[in-house]
Amino acid sequence: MTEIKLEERITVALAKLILDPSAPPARHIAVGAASPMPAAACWLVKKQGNPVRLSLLHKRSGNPFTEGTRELFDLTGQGRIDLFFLGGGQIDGSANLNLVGTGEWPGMGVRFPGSFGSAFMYFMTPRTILFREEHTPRVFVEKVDNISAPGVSPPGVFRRGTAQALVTGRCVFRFHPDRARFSLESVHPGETVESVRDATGFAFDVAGDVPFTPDPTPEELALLRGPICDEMMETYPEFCTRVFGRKQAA
Amino acid sequence: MTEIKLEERITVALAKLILDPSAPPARHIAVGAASPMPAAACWLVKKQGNPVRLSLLHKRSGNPFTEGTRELFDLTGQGRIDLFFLGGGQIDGSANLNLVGTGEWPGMGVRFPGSFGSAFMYFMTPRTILFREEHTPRVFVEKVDNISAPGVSPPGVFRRGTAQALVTGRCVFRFHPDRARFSLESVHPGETVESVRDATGFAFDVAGDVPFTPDPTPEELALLRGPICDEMMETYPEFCTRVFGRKQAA
Amino acid sequence: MNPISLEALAAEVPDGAMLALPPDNSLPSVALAKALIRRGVRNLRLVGVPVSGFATDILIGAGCVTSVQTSAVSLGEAGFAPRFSAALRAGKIKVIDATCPAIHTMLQAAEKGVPFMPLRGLIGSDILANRPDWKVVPNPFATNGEDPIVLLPALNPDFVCFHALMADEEGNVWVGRRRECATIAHASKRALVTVERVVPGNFLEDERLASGAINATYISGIAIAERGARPVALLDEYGFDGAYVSEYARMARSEEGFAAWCAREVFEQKAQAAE
Amino acid sequence: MNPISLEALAAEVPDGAMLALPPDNSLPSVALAKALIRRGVRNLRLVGVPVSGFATDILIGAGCVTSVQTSAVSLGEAGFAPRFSAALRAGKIKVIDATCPAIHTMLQAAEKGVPFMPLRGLIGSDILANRPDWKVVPNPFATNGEDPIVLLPALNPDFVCFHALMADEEGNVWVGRRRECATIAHASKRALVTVERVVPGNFLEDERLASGAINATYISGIAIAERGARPVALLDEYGFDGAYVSEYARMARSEEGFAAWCAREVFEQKAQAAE
Repeated sequence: MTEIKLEERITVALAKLILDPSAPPARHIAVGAASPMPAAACWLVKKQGNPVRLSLLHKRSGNPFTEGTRELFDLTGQGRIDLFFLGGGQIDGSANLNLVGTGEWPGMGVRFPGSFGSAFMYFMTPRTILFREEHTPRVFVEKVDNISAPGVSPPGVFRRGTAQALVTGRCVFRFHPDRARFSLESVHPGETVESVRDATGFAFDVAGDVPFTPDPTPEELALLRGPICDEMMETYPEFCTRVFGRKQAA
Repeated sequence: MTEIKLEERITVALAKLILDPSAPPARHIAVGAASPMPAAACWLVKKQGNPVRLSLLHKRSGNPFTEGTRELFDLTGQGRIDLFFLGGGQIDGSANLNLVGTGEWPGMGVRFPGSFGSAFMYFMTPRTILFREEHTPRVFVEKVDNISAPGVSPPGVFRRGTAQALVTGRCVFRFHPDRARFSLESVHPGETVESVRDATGFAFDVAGDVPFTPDPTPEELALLRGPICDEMMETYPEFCTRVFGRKQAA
Repeated sequence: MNPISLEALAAEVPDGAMLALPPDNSLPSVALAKALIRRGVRNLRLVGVPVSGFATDILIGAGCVTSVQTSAVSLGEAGFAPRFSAALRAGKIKVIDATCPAIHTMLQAAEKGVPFMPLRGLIGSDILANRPDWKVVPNPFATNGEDPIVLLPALNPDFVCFHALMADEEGNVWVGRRRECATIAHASKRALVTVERVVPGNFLEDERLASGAINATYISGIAIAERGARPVALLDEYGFDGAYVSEYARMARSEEGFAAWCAREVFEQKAQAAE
Repeated sequence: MNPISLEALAAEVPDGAMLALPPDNSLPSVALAKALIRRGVRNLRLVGVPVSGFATDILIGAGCVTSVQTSAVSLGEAGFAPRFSAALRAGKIKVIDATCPAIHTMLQAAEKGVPFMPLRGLIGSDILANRPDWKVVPNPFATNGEDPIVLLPALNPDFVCFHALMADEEGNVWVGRRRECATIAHASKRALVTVERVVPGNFLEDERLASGAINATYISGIAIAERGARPVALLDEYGFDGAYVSEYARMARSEEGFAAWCAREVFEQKAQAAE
């Protein structure tokens, strides 16, 4: 077995969060565009034999939708999507997401692609798992420059759920909507509470000893590099080549 | 040529109203369920070579809609339907339509099938042609027992049009939305202003000499009994058998 | 998803359920309506999307129904729906009248997960006057004047039943152009579907079939019922059986006539089929 | 409806038009975008339904665009959209940010002919704070408390352009499962469509094809453009050309690079094809 890639570690950490027994069940998970690690994590959960329905937004053949991209949002509006994934160009300590850009609106510093469906999905999905591989103070900021989607909402605003957790290249944070703060759940091998704190622009809670994020097992790696890579080649050829070493067809 | 059936006369009168040069153009006409005479009139206009698009709601094969029955109402909401037809169990002198029933709501006297889309279509179509073969005081009443769709609306209420005319088994009325009254445009052969007045429960205007509704021409009758009957057999087999004498396939 | 028996599918619908049914031109499951009568379901609250036809009339005739929300009830060329009319007159059912686009709109609101949607028209109609659950508000986007507009609440039926042409191995069902069945399935808590047949493969993997398919995620149960729409037409599969409906319309004019029709066409036919 | 030439189709779009485009996973007409660049159209107000991709970036790069209303602009795995980013930074375009379901909802409002529709979410987002055309009202159906909800105005683009697999003799076009193209066509004043080919018959008469068809009543012009979505994928017809997009992303990092790409891929290719 070759070395464990960071993407593989993040993927397995995401899969564990999907299966978190303390969270409401994830019977139907949707994965948005440009989300190879969440997609791989969902496939891992499914290939491990868990009953789960996956709706992968950017799958070209066998796309699950017949009403176009609208259907994902309608499905979510109906309450049929239990779990979604979101990232962000900036994420702050209250789980506010900025997918628009830095500086003045609409991103006159560095423009990111845009908010996609985050301003809806974050409210209407019972569970959201946040992910961002780059763990630096420019990504994890004290306060985002622009809010694509807020981390928590005032009482009276219709909202089905908030972030469950945030998985990064250095650690796993748990989110606590009651106090709108993250706590450090585990650090990846090679990291410490202090190294994470140095790389994070927002304050977070630490309770007791923080364990290491467990390594992917050989079985998990075999699934990822074999059948899961097969499923993902069509949608994410560059990711599969870079992470799993799979050669692209000519 | 056999005798002219009343249904044929009504159909040709409807066709003339569709082509009325004083009205806005009818480029796209929709015909609802259970409307054989309006459907035949539209086919007559089309088979006479006029450029018109027909959307026939209850055609089984070659149905024009791909979003189900919703599409007719959406099309109309978009302003793409220029002309529609409505009937009524009761119609009054202000062109109010009752498709629900007589007596207390919701038709505790005689219940009619129901209002269908009238409460929307009557507002959102620039032109509506009303039709009802039975011309008696129980149909044409001073005031309908229940309003499925009102004939006119107060200023400020969004409305694209009103009734253009009302074609019956005895005559053709023109509608005047400015004064919310009908005027007698023509009487069918055998009828007089007085015979129409006796059969009508509402007051209407009469200006000068009222002409007879012209007979269908031999060309019109040939179109109706030939190619138009062909088009309509699938949707309206009983009508085609009764009016055009066409035998149904076993 | 494995098909279950028609009787097992009917057993899924509890007494008192709100049940949406498509009309006679849009894939009603007459087979399932008959199975519901055999099961003896009571107090159904039917929704006609957007109007009601044959299946609604027989369910009313059999005493299964307590209310009907619809824009019209009719047997088409065979005339008024006899058991509906009789039950209304006798005060046995509550009729909640609507207008076709309002039914569609209320379901689309549920499909999108919003509490309401606006609709033009309706103002000045007694339909509106008799719908305390519908509201008129000034259009917040009007630039001048009040511009009143009707807001309709989302409608989220407990069940929808319809008859699709076919199901695939994954439990997707195919309704072709009758896509209002998809909207109703999206808007309803559970969709129970009868089909002519189950075919191999996955409609969603086939670009030609995908657009007429409803994803299994919306489908709660499937039963095979050959000619399950009959006497209603099924796309290009079979036509409308006008003689069957005309005979029904004639017999169902009286309660006794309906009882005889029901004994023969709902109960005996099933007994024969089971032999 | 007889097909016209691609250049004639592009000539239908006047300067200043509001033009809706589907994203890279839903049948954009890259061929028509290139023809619009050749025609030299100016001041387009683009709408990404619900996001924007390759076609939007090349139109911006060629100076055809004055504003973009969208939920994101990206080249997918090839990264950020370089000409979009450069034009925003240089103040050459106005960006009106939205969120995906809001774009769909505004078009659905136009599709239904209502002035607005509600949408959940959004409250507390700076997207909302920067949309003076969106309103927050108390939900009129809320039983307790204020329950604020966002109302979005109907969006009625002047044009939509997309690439369908095929057209039939009647001018119906077939998009299969990419039915958002139908919604955009319904909501827009005019739909200009490129197709791979024109086939005999009438999709609406074929139960297998009807559900993926868009009725000709919504279509204002059709041109044949073989491989007209390229480099974007077209259903099961051809795949995504990642190398083409990667090369574009590399060249378009600079204005000069884009100009060279544009000269070669937009102007020369056409000249070659015309020979």
